[in-house]
Amino acid sequence: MSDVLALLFGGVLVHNLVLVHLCGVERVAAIAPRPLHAVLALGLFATLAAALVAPLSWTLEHLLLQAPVLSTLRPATALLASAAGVGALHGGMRLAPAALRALWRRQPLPAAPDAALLGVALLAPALARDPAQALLFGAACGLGLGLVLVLFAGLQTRLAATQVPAPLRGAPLALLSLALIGLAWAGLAGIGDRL
Amino acid sequence: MKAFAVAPAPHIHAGRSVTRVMGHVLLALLPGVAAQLLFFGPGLLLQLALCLAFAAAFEAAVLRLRGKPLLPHLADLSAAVTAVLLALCLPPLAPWWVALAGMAAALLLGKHAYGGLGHNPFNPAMVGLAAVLLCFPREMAQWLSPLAPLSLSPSELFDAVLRGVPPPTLDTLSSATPLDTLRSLAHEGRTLAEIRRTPLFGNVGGKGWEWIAAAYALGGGYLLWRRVIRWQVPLGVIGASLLVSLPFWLSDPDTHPSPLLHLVCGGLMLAAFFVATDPVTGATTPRGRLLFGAGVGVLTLAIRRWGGFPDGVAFAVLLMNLAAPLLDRVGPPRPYGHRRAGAAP
Amino acid sequence: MTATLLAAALLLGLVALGLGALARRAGADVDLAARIDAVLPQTQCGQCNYPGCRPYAEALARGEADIDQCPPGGDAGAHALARLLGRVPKPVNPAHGTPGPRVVALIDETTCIGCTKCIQACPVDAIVGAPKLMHTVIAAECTGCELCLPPCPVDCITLVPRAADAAAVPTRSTA
Amino acid sequence: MLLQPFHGGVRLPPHKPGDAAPAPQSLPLPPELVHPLPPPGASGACAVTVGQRVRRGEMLAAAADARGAAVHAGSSGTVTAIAPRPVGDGEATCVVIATDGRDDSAPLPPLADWRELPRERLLERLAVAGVVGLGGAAFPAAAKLAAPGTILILNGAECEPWLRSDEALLCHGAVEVLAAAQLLAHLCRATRVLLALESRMHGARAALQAALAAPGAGGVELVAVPTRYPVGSERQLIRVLTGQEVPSGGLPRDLDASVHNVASAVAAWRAIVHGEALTERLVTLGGRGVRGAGVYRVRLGTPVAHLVAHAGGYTDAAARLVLGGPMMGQAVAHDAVPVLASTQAVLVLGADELRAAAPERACIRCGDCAAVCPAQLLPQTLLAQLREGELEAAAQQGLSDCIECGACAWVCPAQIPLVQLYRDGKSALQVQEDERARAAQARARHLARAARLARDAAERVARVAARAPATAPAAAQPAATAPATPAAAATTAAAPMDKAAVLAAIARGRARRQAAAPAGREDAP
Repeated sequence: MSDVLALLFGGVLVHNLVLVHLCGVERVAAIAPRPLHAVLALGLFATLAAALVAPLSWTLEHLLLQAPVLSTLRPATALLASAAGVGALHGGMRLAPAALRALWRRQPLPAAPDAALLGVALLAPALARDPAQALLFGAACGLGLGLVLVLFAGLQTRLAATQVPAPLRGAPLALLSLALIGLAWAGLAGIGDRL
Repeated sequence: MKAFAVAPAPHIHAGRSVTRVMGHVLLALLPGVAAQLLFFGPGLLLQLALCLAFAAAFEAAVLRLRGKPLLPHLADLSAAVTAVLLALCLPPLAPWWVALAGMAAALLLGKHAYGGLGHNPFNPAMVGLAAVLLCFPREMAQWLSPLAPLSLSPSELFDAVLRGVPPPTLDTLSSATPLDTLRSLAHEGRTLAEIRRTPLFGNVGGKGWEWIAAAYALGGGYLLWRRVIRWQVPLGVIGASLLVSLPFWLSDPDTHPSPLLHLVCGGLMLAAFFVATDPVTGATTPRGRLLFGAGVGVLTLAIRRWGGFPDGVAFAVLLMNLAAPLLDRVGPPRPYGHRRAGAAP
Repeated sequence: MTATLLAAALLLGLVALGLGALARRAGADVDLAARIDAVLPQTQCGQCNYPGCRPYAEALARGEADIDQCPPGGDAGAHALARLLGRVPKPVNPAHGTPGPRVVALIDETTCIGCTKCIQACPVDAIVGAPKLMHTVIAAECTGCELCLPPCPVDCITLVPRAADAAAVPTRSTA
Repeated sequence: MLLQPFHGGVRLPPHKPGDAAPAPQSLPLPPELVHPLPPPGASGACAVTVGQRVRRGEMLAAAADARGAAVHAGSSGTVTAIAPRPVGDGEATCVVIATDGRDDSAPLPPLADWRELPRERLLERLAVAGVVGLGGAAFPAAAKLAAPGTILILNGAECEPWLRSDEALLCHGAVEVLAAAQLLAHLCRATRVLLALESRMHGARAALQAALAAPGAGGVELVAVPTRYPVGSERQLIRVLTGQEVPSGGLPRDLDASVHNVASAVAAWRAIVHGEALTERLVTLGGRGVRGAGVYRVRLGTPVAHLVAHAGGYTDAAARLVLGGPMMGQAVAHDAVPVLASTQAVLVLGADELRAAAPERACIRCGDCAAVCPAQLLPQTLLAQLREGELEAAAQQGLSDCIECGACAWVCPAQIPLVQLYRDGKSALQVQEDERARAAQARARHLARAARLARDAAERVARVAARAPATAPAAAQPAATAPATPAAAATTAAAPMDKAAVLAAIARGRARRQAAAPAGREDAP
């Protein structure tokens, strides 16, 4: 039980993709003024994608890259795993019921794997001991990304009415806000491993 | 025919201005400052002076940079409130660059980057405190044991703060905050009773801290009476931290501190009445404020129990500031004549 | 091993439930098209490269059209579409035309030859007239879509800004 | 009587010395009266011409319909002009009367037996006499009384500072108020009559209780509502007295209740029992900027300058002239504007009484405005939404329920002109709703046209299909297969035309034309 919690807290808090490992920062910064239900959908789709990528990259890692010389191929397998994961999601969505397919068409994940999924593909083999743990860790990482997306979109609704100084408008302010969120997130740093 | 100037209704006003609101907050902080001066010595005066000076300097610089008139904005005392709050959280003998870094982070990054008062989503004082906690962990841990620093001579004091040279007798004076000792000794497996007998702890909580907490509560009461702050946030913070720590304490009084000890130690009382009640960065609906306070209380206890820092108030407030816009969507009040809240009639 | 699998399954189940709820809330394409059509200005002008507002709404619901193709709706309209479809708002694309003040068609009655070409072209039957007889535009009904200008052989139709009093909203239609 | 609290509200400094309001003072007739005519749509044509001599109470413009209100001359004199004159902060076409000082009037026949007369007859008299609400909205009384309601509430709760017009009426005209209550109760078929007055109006309460003790004046319940602005607002008063809330966008009649200002009730009573048209009203004059503050009985159309001059003139502290109360009143640029039926007070506020001219600051989301908002809205959220142009979200939050009472702007520490913002927001919302209605109309016409075109096409096809079998009975071979589309049916049904027959027909036509041509007369083309 404790390792389930450790993995969950690890994925969402301690190893938060965006705030700790700075993967997918560009996706969060560009979330911009979108209604919250759309951001929630995007976050949940990201969770599904991460949950597909993590076990895939874990198995690839532990099957192919045992020999030290092959470990240099790790970026390749990570890329392969995340591309396969996103591809599987795109394919899977075609078979999904009509309403879900409509929602997917409106909030699609980019076909090419972005930094966040690459991050999951690299983190999962390192932290998980078996494919099931990788699956759980992947889902937790996705949820962490979704949580930051939703919180950041909520923050954006409040920032929309502000008179930000001209040089800081847009991306600089988004990155500064992410830095301050990272600052706040640092307080939760130790939570995972003391369980 | 006599001509008059024209202005929109209403033509009279209650007379309360932002400056007066901030003035009440500063007034309410006085008992806390006095108590902390009494127990931890004049070092706080230096920190206050430094923080206020840096605050004025940064505000003036930014206002001139943005071409805004100096006086009305400087006069709204919001920077002064941020300065005092940060100074209260700094160790009395912290060197001057800690105050500088804290105020820079607070005012430049936390407030003026978003456009000044009213536009900042994060509480400036807590941005400063969190930044300083992360950048200067050693200096921030150098708290003094209560009543000791009265023996410090003024020259040693100035050396410590202005030149960063710790006084020779520092090791006898300094000790971690009660929370620090609690955490370190608890990890060594010592039971709570033994910890409580160390000289650091008074009859309820940390020796000096219980008076300081009472002073903050007194100031908070004044703010509630003057209706500067609303009751939802303090009730949320105090109520949630009591409710969350009670079961743990009842189940295992040896390892978990009592709820009262949690309340008294660290910055929980300061946060409950002065930091979490900052209207600009908090939630704005009554139900949202209650959830905001509860969130701050729970997160503070979580960080104290499992987190990496002795007192997580700064991080708890920042995290709840981040969630505040969503909390406002949870429970908008039901307008007059509507059946359900937030729904079209 | 099994505990983690169970937890993962539970987590992914919750995610699927969440997505299902969001999908139901977002609605299938058909009623989304209706909700989009309700926001469009109904000028039926075709400036969005679709033969009317409803076709544009259906294209938007299918995700084939973009939200900045409707000049009569103006930037506010584009924002409303963005909010409805959960996309990033952007101003109207000038390629489709620039949003301007509301205009109404006006027939110069000295040159009108009664050819009824404009009557057939008007998407909302806002032009009254008969073959070889005088034609005139009902100002309150005209949406300013400019579709009657090209077919007119004698170019006697001009666009004038909609006068404030002409803006009296016609009685609620029974349809 | 159990009173329910209403949310929010503020305790304003009353500026009302003493327990009872001063007795209304009368005013010498002004040399010139200015009567603005309602906008063209809302009233009949102007019934007088320039140079015509009119008497007090004579009709200047008829009521637009049975539920409107006519306009009457304030005193006897000759009409000198019918032209645009400044009214309030704008301009309107006005009938200007130079008074002759005789003040002879043209009363309508009094209806003493109003209990037996049909309701319609009484409502029609109210419209002819031009009786409108004197509580500030000036809504025609005939329209308001048209809907019966079992609970009749007479609103004497004058809650804005300085205003004592209604209080003076209650203190010094209690008998008339109670008589008017009987009349309105009959008109509204009300079973319960409540007369609400503020808990601080001790003088008025005593006068009313004394009048109630008199025989034949029973049936009216005096209710002292809490002295808290805006308790006098219709929606808040109903909440306090009945605990119910007027549905959003609805009217008190939805709760089977009706609310009438005490002064309007008396005006209605005078119009029916004494046949007097509405030509005067009580106006409070207040503020440190004027001498002789008090309550005056002022003829409608009297210029404000005349009222102030005869009260004692301006003091040097005069900073702002407000028609109406300090919270909802309208600041005007000069005093050459007439007193209207909606002018409850004329306030000349001194600089120290006014809100400080501090610059507007950013909203710090302190929530004081939400705490005092009687409509239970979130003014700070509405402010942010309106500034971002999110009209839809603001309407969803209840922008249209804002009663513009000004309590939020009164407490706002950042001095933000909130009421102004909400008023602009509401008008923008109205424009958006008009556009949406127009769009719905255009969609309906578009769909109707599309349906018509489809129907025409189908009919044309059916017509051709019907005619085709008649022209080829000889070639009646059965239609082989079901035609794919109606158009195809027409061609296969008819027998194939052979080319020779066609050429022969053309030749015959040409020959006939040559035979006619030499006659030298060209037929019509």
